[in-house]
Amino acid sequence: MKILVQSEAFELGAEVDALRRGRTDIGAIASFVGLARDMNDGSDVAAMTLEHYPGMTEKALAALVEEAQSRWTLLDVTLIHRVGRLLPGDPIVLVAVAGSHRGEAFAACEFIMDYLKTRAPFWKKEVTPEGERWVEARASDDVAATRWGKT
Amino acid sequence: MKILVQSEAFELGAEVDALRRGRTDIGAIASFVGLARDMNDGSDVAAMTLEHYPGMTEKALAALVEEAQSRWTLLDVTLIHRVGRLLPGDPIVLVAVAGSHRGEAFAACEFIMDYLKTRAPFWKKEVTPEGERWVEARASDDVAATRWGKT
Amino acid sequence: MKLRVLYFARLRERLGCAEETLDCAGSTVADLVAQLQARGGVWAEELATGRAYRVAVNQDIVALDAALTENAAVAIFPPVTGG
Amino acid sequence: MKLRVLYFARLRERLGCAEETLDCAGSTVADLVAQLQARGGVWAEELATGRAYRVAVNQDIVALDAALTENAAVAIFPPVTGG
Repeated sequence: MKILVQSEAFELGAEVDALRRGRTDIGAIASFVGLARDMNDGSDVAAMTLEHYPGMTEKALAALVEEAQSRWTLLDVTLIHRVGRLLPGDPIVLVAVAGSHRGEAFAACEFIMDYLKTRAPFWKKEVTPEGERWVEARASDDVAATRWGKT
Repeated sequence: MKILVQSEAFELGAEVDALRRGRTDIGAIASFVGLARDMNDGSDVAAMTLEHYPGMTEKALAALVEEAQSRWTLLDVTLIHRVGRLLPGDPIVLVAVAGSHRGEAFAACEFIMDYLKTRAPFWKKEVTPEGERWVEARASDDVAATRWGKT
Repeated sequence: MKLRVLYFARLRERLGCAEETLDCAGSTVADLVAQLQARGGVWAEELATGRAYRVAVNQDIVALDAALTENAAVAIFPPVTGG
Repeated sequence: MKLRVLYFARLRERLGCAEETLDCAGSTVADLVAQLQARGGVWAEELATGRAYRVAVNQDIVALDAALTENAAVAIFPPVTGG
């Protein structure tokens, strides 16, 4: 299990290679990369800043991954979330889940993203032509998180 | 859309970078890599050979991706499947789906894998201590494919 | 009608044939399968009713009642196991 | 009891405060929130009943009836928007 909060970029290929290096028991690696878009809620976005709560962030991310590991049989998980200033096209978050079979890897990867969206203390502030604005939480993210049931 | 059937290895990082290069409208990239395991159905697997039906394979993979594109709003898809001799730990298949939002990217990625498992003309033959054997189709793959409904 | 018939994977090995050209007296996939079963031996065994195999005509998977056309490429193979 | 209170993101900006140390007369998160609301102005507005904010005590998100402990770190912040 590898969990990082960092301002630096990450490399999906390098992270997934690290997960599988030297192993021959992994049958499936599901991964996800979330990226900063040039458009949100109808406005052009020139840049964004990701604020977080140092200390709690790492704890919340570890709890998400442990919850996933308790629900599915997983072989390894990598979760990296960036903070600080990001430009459109920049990767923000990476989740990679290695399992014996694809169903578990897919489910755990999506679960981690859904829970991260509602439980990990990150906040996005966007720079738009109308000025800076804090991104509002989406009701659709709450819905996505609730479909996994109670923890 | 990029669809390849090849004996050479692929690089997840390079493929995903190619999907997102020069774009700032992608918010989510869900990807999957299936790998050859050292164990299947209780036997050690020393190697496997993937046979396919040249011509039909490419056609079937394109149909899978088109079906995914008709079901979800996707920005781009890459699908690569290897054939020939593979060793435990070797990547077999790669699916990467770029979308505006994560829900569609995750769903389309898993859909493509589920349908590929039941519709694309590939056959695995394993080398085990008991000799060579053709892998049997799994009922669980049929179940996984049916949950997406009729096409 | 004249058909090109291809066999893959376990079926190719069991039947000892990767590809053949033959004349089919019937007009559907079921007619072709019946003609192949009539060869007896492994043909009758592997293509028996209830055995799991798939048929593609010109590279599309079809049902047994699908029509055949002159010079069609018909592929017969086990359920797929890629990915 | 003595508490360290942290504010994040939009709340930090609106309240003009990132962190403070204060004495809380009550024993629950709700007591602390009532004490902050009593400051009036943006405090009453932003922490009004029905406004969407979250509270973490010692880095775990808790409900309003959660107990406070001496020297706890209490964080108050908007719903999260990472990922």
